[in-house]
Amino acid sequence: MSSTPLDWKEMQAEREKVLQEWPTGKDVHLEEAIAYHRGLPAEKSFPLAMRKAQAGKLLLLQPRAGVPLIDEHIKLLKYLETEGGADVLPTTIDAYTRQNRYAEAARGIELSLAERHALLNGFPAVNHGVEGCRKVVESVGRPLQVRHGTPDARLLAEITLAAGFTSFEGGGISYNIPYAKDVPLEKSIRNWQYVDRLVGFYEEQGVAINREPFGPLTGTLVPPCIGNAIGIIEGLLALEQGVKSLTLGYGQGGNLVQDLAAMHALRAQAAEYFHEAGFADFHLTLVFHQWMGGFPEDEAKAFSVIALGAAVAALAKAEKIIVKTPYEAMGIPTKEANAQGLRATRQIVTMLQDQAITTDHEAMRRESGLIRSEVKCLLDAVYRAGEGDWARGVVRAFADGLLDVPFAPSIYNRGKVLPMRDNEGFIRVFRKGALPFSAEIQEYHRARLEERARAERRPVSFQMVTDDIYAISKGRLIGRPR
Amino acid sequence: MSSTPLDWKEMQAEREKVLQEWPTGKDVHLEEAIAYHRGLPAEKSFPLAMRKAQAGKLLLLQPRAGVPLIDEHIKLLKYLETEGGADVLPTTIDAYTRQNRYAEAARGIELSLAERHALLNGFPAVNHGVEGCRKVVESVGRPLQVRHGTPDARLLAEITLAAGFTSFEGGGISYNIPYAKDVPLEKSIRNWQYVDRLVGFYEEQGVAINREPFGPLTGTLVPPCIGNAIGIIEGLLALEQGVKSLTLGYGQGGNLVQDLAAMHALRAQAAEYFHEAGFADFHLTLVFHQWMGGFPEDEAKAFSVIALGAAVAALAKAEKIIVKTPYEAMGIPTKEANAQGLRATRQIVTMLQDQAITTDHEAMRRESGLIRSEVKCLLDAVYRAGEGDWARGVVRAFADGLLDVPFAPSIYNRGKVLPMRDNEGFIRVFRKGALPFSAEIQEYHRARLEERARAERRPVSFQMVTDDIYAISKGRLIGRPR
Amino acid sequence: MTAGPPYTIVLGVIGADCHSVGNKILDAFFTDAGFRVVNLGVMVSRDEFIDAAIESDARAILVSSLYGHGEIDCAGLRERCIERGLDSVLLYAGGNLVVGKRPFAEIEAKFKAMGFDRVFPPSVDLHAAAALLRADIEEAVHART
Amino acid sequence: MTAGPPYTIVLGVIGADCHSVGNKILDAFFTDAGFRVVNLGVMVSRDEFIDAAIESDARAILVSSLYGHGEIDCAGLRERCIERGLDSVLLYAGGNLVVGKRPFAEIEAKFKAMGFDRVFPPSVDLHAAAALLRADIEEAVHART
Ligand code: B12
Ligand code: B12
Repeated sequence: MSSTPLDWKEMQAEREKVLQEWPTGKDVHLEEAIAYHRGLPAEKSFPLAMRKAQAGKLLLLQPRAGVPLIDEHIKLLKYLETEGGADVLPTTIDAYTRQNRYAEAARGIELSLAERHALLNGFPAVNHGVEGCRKVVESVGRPLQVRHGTPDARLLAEITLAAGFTSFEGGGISYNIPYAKDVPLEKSIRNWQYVDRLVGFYEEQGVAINREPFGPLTGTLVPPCIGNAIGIIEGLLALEQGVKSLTLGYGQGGNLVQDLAAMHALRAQAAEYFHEAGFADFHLTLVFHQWMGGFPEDEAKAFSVIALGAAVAALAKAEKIIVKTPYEAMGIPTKEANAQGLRATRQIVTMLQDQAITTDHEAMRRESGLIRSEVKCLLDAVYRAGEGDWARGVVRAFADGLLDVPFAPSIYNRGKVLPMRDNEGFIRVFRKGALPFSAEIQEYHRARLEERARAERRPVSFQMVTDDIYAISKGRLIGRPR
Repeated sequence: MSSTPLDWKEMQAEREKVLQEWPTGKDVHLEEAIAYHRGLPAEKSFPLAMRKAQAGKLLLLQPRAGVPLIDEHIKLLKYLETEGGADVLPTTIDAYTRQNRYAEAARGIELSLAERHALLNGFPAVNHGVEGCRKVVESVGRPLQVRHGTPDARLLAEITLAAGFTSFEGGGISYNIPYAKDVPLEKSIRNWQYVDRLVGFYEEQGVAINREPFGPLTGTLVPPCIGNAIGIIEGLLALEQGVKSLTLGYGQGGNLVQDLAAMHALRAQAAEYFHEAGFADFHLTLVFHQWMGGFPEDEAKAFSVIALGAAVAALAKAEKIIVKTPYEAMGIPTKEANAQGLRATRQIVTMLQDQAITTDHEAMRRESGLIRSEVKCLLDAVYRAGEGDWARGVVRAFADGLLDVPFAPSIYNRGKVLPMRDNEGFIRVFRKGALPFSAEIQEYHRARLEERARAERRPVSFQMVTDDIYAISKGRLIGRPR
Repeated sequence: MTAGPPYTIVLGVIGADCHSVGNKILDAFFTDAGFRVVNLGVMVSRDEFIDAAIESDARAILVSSLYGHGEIDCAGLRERCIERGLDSVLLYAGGNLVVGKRPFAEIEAKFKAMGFDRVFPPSVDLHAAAALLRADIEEAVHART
Repeated sequence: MTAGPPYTIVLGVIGADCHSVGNKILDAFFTDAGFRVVNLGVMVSRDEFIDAAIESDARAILVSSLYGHGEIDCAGLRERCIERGLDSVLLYAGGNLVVGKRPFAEIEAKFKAMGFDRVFPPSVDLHAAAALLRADIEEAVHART
């Protein structure tokens, strides 16, 4: 595995094998798929929607949603379109499919049919096959994206793209490290190069497909630099395989200044790296995720977490926002709860859409400068580790802890980094593990955390990390002692 | 009537008459009342709570709440204290009592008993008398404030203050112009001087009572300068009568920069005017009202309006926030809906409490400077009209339209001012009536509105005002054509 | 807007209710819609409504109540109209007519039982209301002739 | 924290579930609370739980499921334990155990019927859970002797 464009012809043998992994694979015929896409109306194109959002300074609202049975799934999406006012639609894939456990997904479909309630946490697109997925594509009036968390999403991509989906979430790092336990990065990166190359093929045929690396990672106190660095790398790997429409993601951290600064830094720095790497023909947009960590159980409080996220996304001028629901802490939302999340978000977004808050001031400049320096430290180290090859660099960087995602389940992640909020709620790094931060950056984080420790009259400690993890679900931002 | 301290002795004859307006008046005995207050625990003191809020940089949460029957009212307040987490409590008075129509209030109590549901929109404190009100004071663990809208609140103040309430909302302008149809300002100002003097008497006896002019006025697109100017005048009139603990209010306008700038301007400018007028011994705090205009019917959207208000209050570092509920557009909330509003607000406030967003930048400085110049134009004119007497100045200023509250019901209000949002949602003045703005200020407003007109490709017109009035309830801030 | 003769209607907010914003909008709206609007503003008593209707020979009285006391304030309005000889005037009510959030069907039934011809929630589309009003007035006019 | 012998417990997130944050916290918490924790991390199969329990002579298996497939993943765990000779091990389950928001009482009944000794919602107070666990283990130990 290395950071080079896959040869489309050479990939055909592999494609054949992939398409045999489950019986539905045999229905994928690329030429027919391309023709099918060409016949789809423009309002179902995700890349076009993202372009229009950017041009019109709109913030598109997207829910998460997926249920096991096709008809129910269509009903759900239509409801979110009409009652929720979603601008673009998802199809969230169940967790068995994400692990390529299609037999278990099949059992989940059967049980859900038998028990008359959903027993899978998403839509098993592979099991439903091209035909089933097309029913969905044809029933809704908005662009559709596959949202999942699949280290090996080759078959899923083949089927859903052939079915007319026009956006595909994920990446070799972001859909492995937070989502898997023992998938080597070499494998997941290689498998995502396949996905990106497949998207590149569609692009070559004039069919635009949007790709979206998963920015929030574990969603839990991830320091912005880690998410941004990984997003930039996944962007580079995608562009290399011919991806043109790219949406990088950021998960709300909770501190307004940090969130705005991080979005700002991500947009600028990603474009810089992409241009520097020689890419010119791409369209970059940003997606903001409402708080991805533990939510409050109380729905009134959950609404406020949703609203605050919506406000930041609007002020950060993101192109898209992924919306949570008042049921977040409890379980997969009903369609009603899901639409409530959308409507609450819409209210904020529309109230703020004509407003600007200046980001041209000291605190903002300092934070966004800091994030960019941190990202540079990380990316320099990855580049060096890979001797100029990003893919190889990533594998070595994770092995050495130069990249390290807090709280991730993967054994290929060192797991030595512990984040912590400072006295104003900025996410800082408490234990840096082997992250290659400069002395100056380290010192800055240390000082900020000491400031909090003094304010709370307790030493900087692991207990603070735990407290911070629970804080938002307990109605606070910083996990201070009571 | 003039702007001079009322002589306490001379006031006694008037007090006697006031206390005879309804049978419950006879139970007011000031000495006993003072002794009763002295026996109340410190945690029931509103002025103390406001002091602590300011010292500890806390934002106190206060709901609105009042039902006709004492036991139900107590149940409601306790619920808001425990399940809602309210920091300070209200007793919202019904609309008959506000108009001194105690016989109708009595009928409302009877009917509510008979029909087993509330038929009054608040707590008829005069009818319940000192004893009834003390039941409330003794049943809750937080400071209590009377919230109403009464042009002649003399008897209400006598009874509730004697009963142990420690804060009293209102003022001679703010509880007349938006709340009454044909009460002359001379009368309401004089009657509120009585209330303030009564509070001053309590203060002389060492019993601190908080006073809170009603900042939001009609709650509907009121330009900040109008609310701020009236708040400052009511503050001056209150201080003159011996009030010491003063909380000025501001109602959310919807544009973040304008709201922050207005709060900032109000705090600084009020203190300046008070000091200039020779007052030194007062404690000034600010209360922020979540959006006071028409709310969206949809509860999810209402939650977002609530959350945005909470965010502004937290960032503006107000000492208190008056909380709305998800039922706002529909009717008086249930206790559950009321507590939801509080919990939603708490979540935002706590998430933001340690955060600061800088107000030291161009847009903020410009807007807060503008508001201060506008306020100065208005106050200069009032002062001149009264030949140095604020009370007389107010009466003449309203008669001449130098002060003019948009959409107010009073015939003593000219009603010539029409506000309108500019292209970023700042509330500007479309028709200024006789407001004594400088040419420069007028020109600024005009230019901002022209900018919007160009963006919307329609002329500045009354239709825009109507559209703006409906906008937030329809999920937007600015009433743009679709 | 809707064409047709400029029927006279009386408009006001009943009782001790001070909510004036909606009233100002209704005034402007029904005027634009071709009615002759006698607007009594806020805090209007039952008899003031009736006086104005008699005086202006109005076809309809549009009562607003926002503040929750509508149930008390509106009771007996129809009887009083009849008592004072106004037996064919249309009575419309709209706003937040009762205290609290109650199902609109219940509120509508209650106010219809009190003698109101039509009852509207705050979210009513005013164009629809104006069309109904014109139709109702015309039906009443035909019935009379 | 709670004093007492360091009973061994097996901890893990069942099925294809990747939610690792709670698992790390539970590990730290029960360790601090005086248990010997064998943490299998995320994505643990039924047999891996049982293998670990046999190998470590554990008194209890603490199964987490957050992602919604708990109902499918946990079915048969008790039977499999018995099959493999682990007939007195305590089975605890906690997390977002089913798909969607369903009344906790219903979820608890369902999991108890599957043979779990105790069932916890995500909002459980961990101190209370640890105290219960210690008491349950001690009761089981006494019953055996
Ligand atoms: C962060 C998060 C993620 C991160 C996880 C990162 C990681 N690797 O850990 C990411 C983004 C990757 C993710 C992915 C998914 N997630 Co997720 N996720 C969450 C979220 C927001 C927080 C979870 C968390 O970390 N909480 C903080 C920790 C401290 O709390 P905890 O996990 O609840 O654990 C505590 C308690 O449950 C309890 N407990 C747990 N087990 C046990 C056992 C015992 C014996 C005891 C006593 C106590 C106990 O103690 C723990 C410590 O306090 C929750 C919703 C929420 N809670 O707000 C959804 C949630 C759990 N996720 C959900 C889903 C469905 C998924 C996905 C399938 C995607 C999707 N369809 O949306 C994938 C899963 C893929 C997979 N293979 O598992 C659903 C589950 C739905 C349901 N049960 O009906 C939830 C509830 C969100 C929702 N409402 O839809 N998720
Ligand atoms: C602004 C406002 C105020 C301002 C009013 C300023 C003023 N002078 O106008 C202030 C702050 C002073 C105020 C005071 C009070 N208010 Co107020 N107020 C509101 C609020 C937020 C908006 C009202 C508004 O202007 N809407 C915009 C206009 C355009 O809409 P509208 O008034 O609904 O009118 C439209 C429709 O109803 C309809 N309509 C009305 N009548 C009719 C008639 C017909 C025939 C038709 C076809 C249509 C129609 O058309 C109108 C135009 O579109 C509402 C809640 C809400 N809606 O969000 C509460 C609300 C109306 N107020 C309420 C209350 C209780 C009060 C107070 C008693 C204080 C208190 N206890 O909280 C006092 C009233 C004192 C008194 N004497 O009346 C309650 C009423 C509760 C209930 N019915 O159960 C409400 C619903 C808030 C709540 N949920 O508690 N209020």
